[in-house]
Amino acid sequence: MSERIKKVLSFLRKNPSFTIGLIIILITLFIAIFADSIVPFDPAASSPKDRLAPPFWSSGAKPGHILGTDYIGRDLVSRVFMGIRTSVFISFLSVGTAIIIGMTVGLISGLSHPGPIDSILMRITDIQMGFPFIVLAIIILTLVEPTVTSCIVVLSLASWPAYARVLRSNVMLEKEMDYIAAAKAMGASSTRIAIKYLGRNFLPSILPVMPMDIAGAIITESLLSFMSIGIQPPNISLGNIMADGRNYISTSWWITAIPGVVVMIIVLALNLMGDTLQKYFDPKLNK
Amino acid sequence: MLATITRRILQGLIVIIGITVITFVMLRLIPSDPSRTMAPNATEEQLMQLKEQMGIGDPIPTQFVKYVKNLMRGYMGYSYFQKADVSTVIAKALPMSSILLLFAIIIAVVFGLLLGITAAINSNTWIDRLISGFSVLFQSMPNYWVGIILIQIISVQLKLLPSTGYKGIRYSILPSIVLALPMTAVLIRNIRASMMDSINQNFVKAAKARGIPSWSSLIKYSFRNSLIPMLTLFGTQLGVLLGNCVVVEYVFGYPGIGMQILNAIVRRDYYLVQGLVALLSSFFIIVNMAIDIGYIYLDPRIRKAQGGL
Amino acid sequence: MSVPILEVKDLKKHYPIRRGLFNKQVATKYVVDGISFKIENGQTVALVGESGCGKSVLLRTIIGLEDPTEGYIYFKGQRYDQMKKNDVKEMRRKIQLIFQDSLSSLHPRFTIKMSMEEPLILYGMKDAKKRDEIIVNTLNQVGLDPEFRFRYPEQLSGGQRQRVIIARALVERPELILADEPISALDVSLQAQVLNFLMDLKEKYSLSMLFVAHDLAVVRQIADHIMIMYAGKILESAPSIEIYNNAKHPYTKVLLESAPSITKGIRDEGFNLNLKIGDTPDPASPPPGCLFNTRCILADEKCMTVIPEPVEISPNHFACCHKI
Amino acid sequence: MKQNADVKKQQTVQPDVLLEVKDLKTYFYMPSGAVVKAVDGVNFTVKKGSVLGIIGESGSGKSVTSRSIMRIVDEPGKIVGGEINFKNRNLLKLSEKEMSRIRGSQISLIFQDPTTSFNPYMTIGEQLIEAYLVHKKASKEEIKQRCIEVLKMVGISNHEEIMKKYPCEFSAGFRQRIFIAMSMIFKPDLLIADEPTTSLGITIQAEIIEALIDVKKEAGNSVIIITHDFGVVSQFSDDIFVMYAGRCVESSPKKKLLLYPRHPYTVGLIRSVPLLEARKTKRLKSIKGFPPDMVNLPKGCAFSPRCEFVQPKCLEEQPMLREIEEGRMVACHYPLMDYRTSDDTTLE
Repeated sequence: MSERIKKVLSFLRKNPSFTIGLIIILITLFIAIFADSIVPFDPAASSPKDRLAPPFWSSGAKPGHILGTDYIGRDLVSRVFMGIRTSVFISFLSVGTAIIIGMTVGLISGLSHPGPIDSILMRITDIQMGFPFIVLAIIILTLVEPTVTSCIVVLSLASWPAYARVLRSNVMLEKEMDYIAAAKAMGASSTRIAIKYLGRNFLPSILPVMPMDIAGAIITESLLSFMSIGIQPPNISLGNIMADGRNYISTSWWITAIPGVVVMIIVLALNLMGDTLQKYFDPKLNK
Repeated sequence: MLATITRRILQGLIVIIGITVITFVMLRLIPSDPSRTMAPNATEEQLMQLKEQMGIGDPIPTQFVKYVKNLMRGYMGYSYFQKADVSTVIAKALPMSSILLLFAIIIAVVFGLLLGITAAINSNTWIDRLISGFSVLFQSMPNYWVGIILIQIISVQLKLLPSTGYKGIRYSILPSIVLALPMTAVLIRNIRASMMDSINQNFVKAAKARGIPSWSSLIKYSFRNSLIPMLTLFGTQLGVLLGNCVVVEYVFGYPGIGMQILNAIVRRDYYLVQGLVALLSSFFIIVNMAIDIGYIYLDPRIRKAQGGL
Repeated sequence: MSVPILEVKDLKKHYPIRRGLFNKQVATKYVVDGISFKIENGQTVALVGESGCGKSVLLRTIIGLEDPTEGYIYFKGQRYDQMKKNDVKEMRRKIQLIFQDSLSSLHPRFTIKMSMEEPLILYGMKDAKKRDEIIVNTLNQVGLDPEFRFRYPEQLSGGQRQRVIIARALVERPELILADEPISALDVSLQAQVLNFLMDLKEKYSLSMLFVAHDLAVVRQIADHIMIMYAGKILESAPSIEIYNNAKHPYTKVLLESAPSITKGIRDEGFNLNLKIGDTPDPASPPPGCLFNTRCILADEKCMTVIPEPVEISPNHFACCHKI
Repeated sequence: MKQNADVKKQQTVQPDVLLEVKDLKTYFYMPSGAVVKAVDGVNFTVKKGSVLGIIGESGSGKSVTSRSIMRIVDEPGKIVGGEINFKNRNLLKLSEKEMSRIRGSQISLIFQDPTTSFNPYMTIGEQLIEAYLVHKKASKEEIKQRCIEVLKMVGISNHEEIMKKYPCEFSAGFRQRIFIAMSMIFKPDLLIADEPTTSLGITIQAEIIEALIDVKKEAGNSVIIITHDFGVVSQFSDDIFVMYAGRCVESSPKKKLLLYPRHPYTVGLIRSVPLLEARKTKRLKSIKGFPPDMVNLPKGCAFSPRCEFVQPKCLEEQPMLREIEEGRMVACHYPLMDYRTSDDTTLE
């Protein structure tokens, strides 16, 4: 095992951008998991007297409220932490569902490539990609109660076609390789080939796409709640914090700015990780 | 070769029809009833009469058949809340959105190419790291948040550009910049990657070995070779752009197609939503179809494989 | 005369070329066009042909990866398509296929042990310890350190991977090995190593082998019988000594003449190729008459129209040419 | 460096020497930090009008040598030492502009894979014209004339039809023929062919080598042919230069090397090459062990782990290239002075 750890450490040392991204993501995960226990104030408790307090670095800051308070005096730090929890929770789950749907569609259509099943599945993927996502999201979220689960379903609808396409092309490519022919010649059944042989190559083809996808999901989730069609209060999302702060923007700009910066940092970290993974797994580059 | 083109067109049509049918059915499944929102305090049988008039009383399949018949005659249905034909509503909103999209595409393609190629030419220098750094940064910024911040800084405090509504070209500058930002970032990084990749192609090395000075062989040879990956990327990014267009119009209160769609869905204005969705999705699919067909003329190898040479 | 271990009778494999909107078939690719031969027990038959002559497709059809369009394959006298299910399974154990490119015939994410264990598991050996034992001593036999079995293919060199593939083929005690250019991807010094090693195994386990190559010199040491393949057909087939000393078909002579060799280098002889500049025919539109007429300088009117019948020159030495 | 002294001593600049490479070093600085000494001190000369065959297995540095001469070494490789005197000018001292004027006009390079060495988006005619215009402005008619001449030189007569077509419409062998024509437009003094026939079939390979011979006869240029196929080298070159692990192990006139090889590696190579003629022994005598790992080469002689005649000294000290007979150089402490190829094969 130590040999593998050494390998990982050397990888981290050689790719500083990946490491920075990883650290930020680990902090985010920590906040997301322990949000309710590390929150300084009760995110829903309003105290009108501390209303619209600026963050600690400017005058008139209320003690304890490091990043200030919103228009009914709720502490911003605690609301942002809870917002991170929702965003992380929703984006990871939605990308997870997207991978599962994408994998099944990609595998089936890749294996049955020249056949009709493949073209039907591909047309379905095209339809999904052709649909302007925001419109689809709004229609569905008005069709069904905008709960956390419905958000996850909507977000996974946005990203499964990308996975289906990536996996389909990998499966089509790999199907022609000699080691698959050798397995067939040995009498391996097609299910065994699909699961044991093709299955092992899914991770390296998904891993480079995942970070970018989670980043996309976080942006879209906060967007939906910003347009008040996604997560509804009392659930807290970075999007609806920003939406609340919007009409006080000229006086207390930080209510909108800070959640945006938080989303940006998380997404930036994910993009950095994604870039490095793409270079690492791209066969052409490290031949 | 003709066969490949026709097959690709057929595929495109199937997808457009698919989207229209799905929107048609999904809209009708939305629980609340548009006639109630039209006339909130009408009695029951007044509502029935209104429904009949709006043509949403009978079962979904018959509505769909009627809709298709109208479509054949070029009539896209009536928008109840705008009190106008769907086509007129679209005709009013389309020019504004197209200006926004056109500006955004021009900005994204120009800066994408410019910065992408410069980053590729002097790769692994500080210029490259600067450009790549900024492009990752822009790509990570949520565009609606950038919109609000720019409105606050540029139009409210510095009063340089108007921020809401539309009373002239100046109104679409800020929204198109915000719309162009993420796409520019993606174009920069991908153009840089495909240029770097095509520089290592064998035929570019062979050109250099024939004495062609490196900068000219780089641009002339590599560019043509990275044209196809760029077009594919543009095709997929177009879908993202259309989606962001709706968002930017919401943030800026910009009266284009996006704004219309948002209000139409909330108000259950069936035929308007139907028309707008068909417009957006067919635009995206037709552009992608044109790009796929374009490959045949761009790359002689594909043309030969299709038996066209 | 014992029953030949493998017999192929008039085997054809054609691929349809589809064009047009509904993929109508507009032409056919005659990749393998009527090939018959026998392999006796313990005999090594070499199949020599340039790239694109259809030799790999022939091999894949014999092993059952592709179904023949026409013709039959007999394994130990039993027709392949008339075999019952477990006979086919039994046959699969007895015939093993070795590919040319060692990197693409081992799953990149399987360790060597997992790759070698596959045939054992598929043929029902449940006991893991016994499987490991077989793998260890097979690796020893091929001169590789058994520790290698925990490594991944890319951690081995070309020569080592080639030995692993051969070891995987031996794990099941096969009787017939189909080798598709097993040494062409290797460096010269390794080619000799693997060739010698194959010859030792042939004697030790009295294996019969179908050895596919593109170079007549390579098969000189190992082949008992040689067949020359060109554009889907066998142009000449003879015991190996006959091919080198008494080749009759113009294409075989060209192959012998065009193989660059040290002997000619010493005598400062160039290539005296009597070949018209041209390419191997496109299998989708083979030329009428003899397939080689597009490049053969002896080709006359008859060669352009009449397909030459095999002419017997000496016991089981045939050549298809009008000019013999 | 001891090796340099030897070489300089008897190598005054004779008039007929076209290219003299002295102690060339090209290292690859890998991202992982390892340094691969792809070419580590290579010396050879090419006389005017003669053919030098460089033979070596994959990873021996033969292709990197050709790329270093043309100064188009791929990333992350760099030329770190030595001189390349071409017509008494050190190419390493030239500016990039001057070098690009020499590439294609005085030295041409033929690549291994013809299917990727052409620009797929331009027709053959456009690429030939561009190859001409790079070095010399001329009228369309004059360029067309020269293109027809070079195409005829490699045996292509239907130039009209070819100039209009795209590279993808021709077979690999035919494309290599056109590539040779393209590199002969300015009658270069030196034509470097880096494994020109490896990706082609046996008969097509023979045709291409014949085309190279015809071109050399007509234009009188010198050729460096780089290959791993001993047959190609022995049938086409005047002098042979054997490389192993980035260094020269033996260089000598062709006949002497084939009949009386001196370095154990050359001996092993000749013995393991399959011959059409019958052999005295049933088995080929192969070289044991596996090719060298270029990142951590053994101390002393790189071939020692695989050498049958290895002695303690070989493990300690790296043998230097020295002259053992007139025009014959060997880098071995104990060269096999009395070995004859006919001991193992039927070659006399």
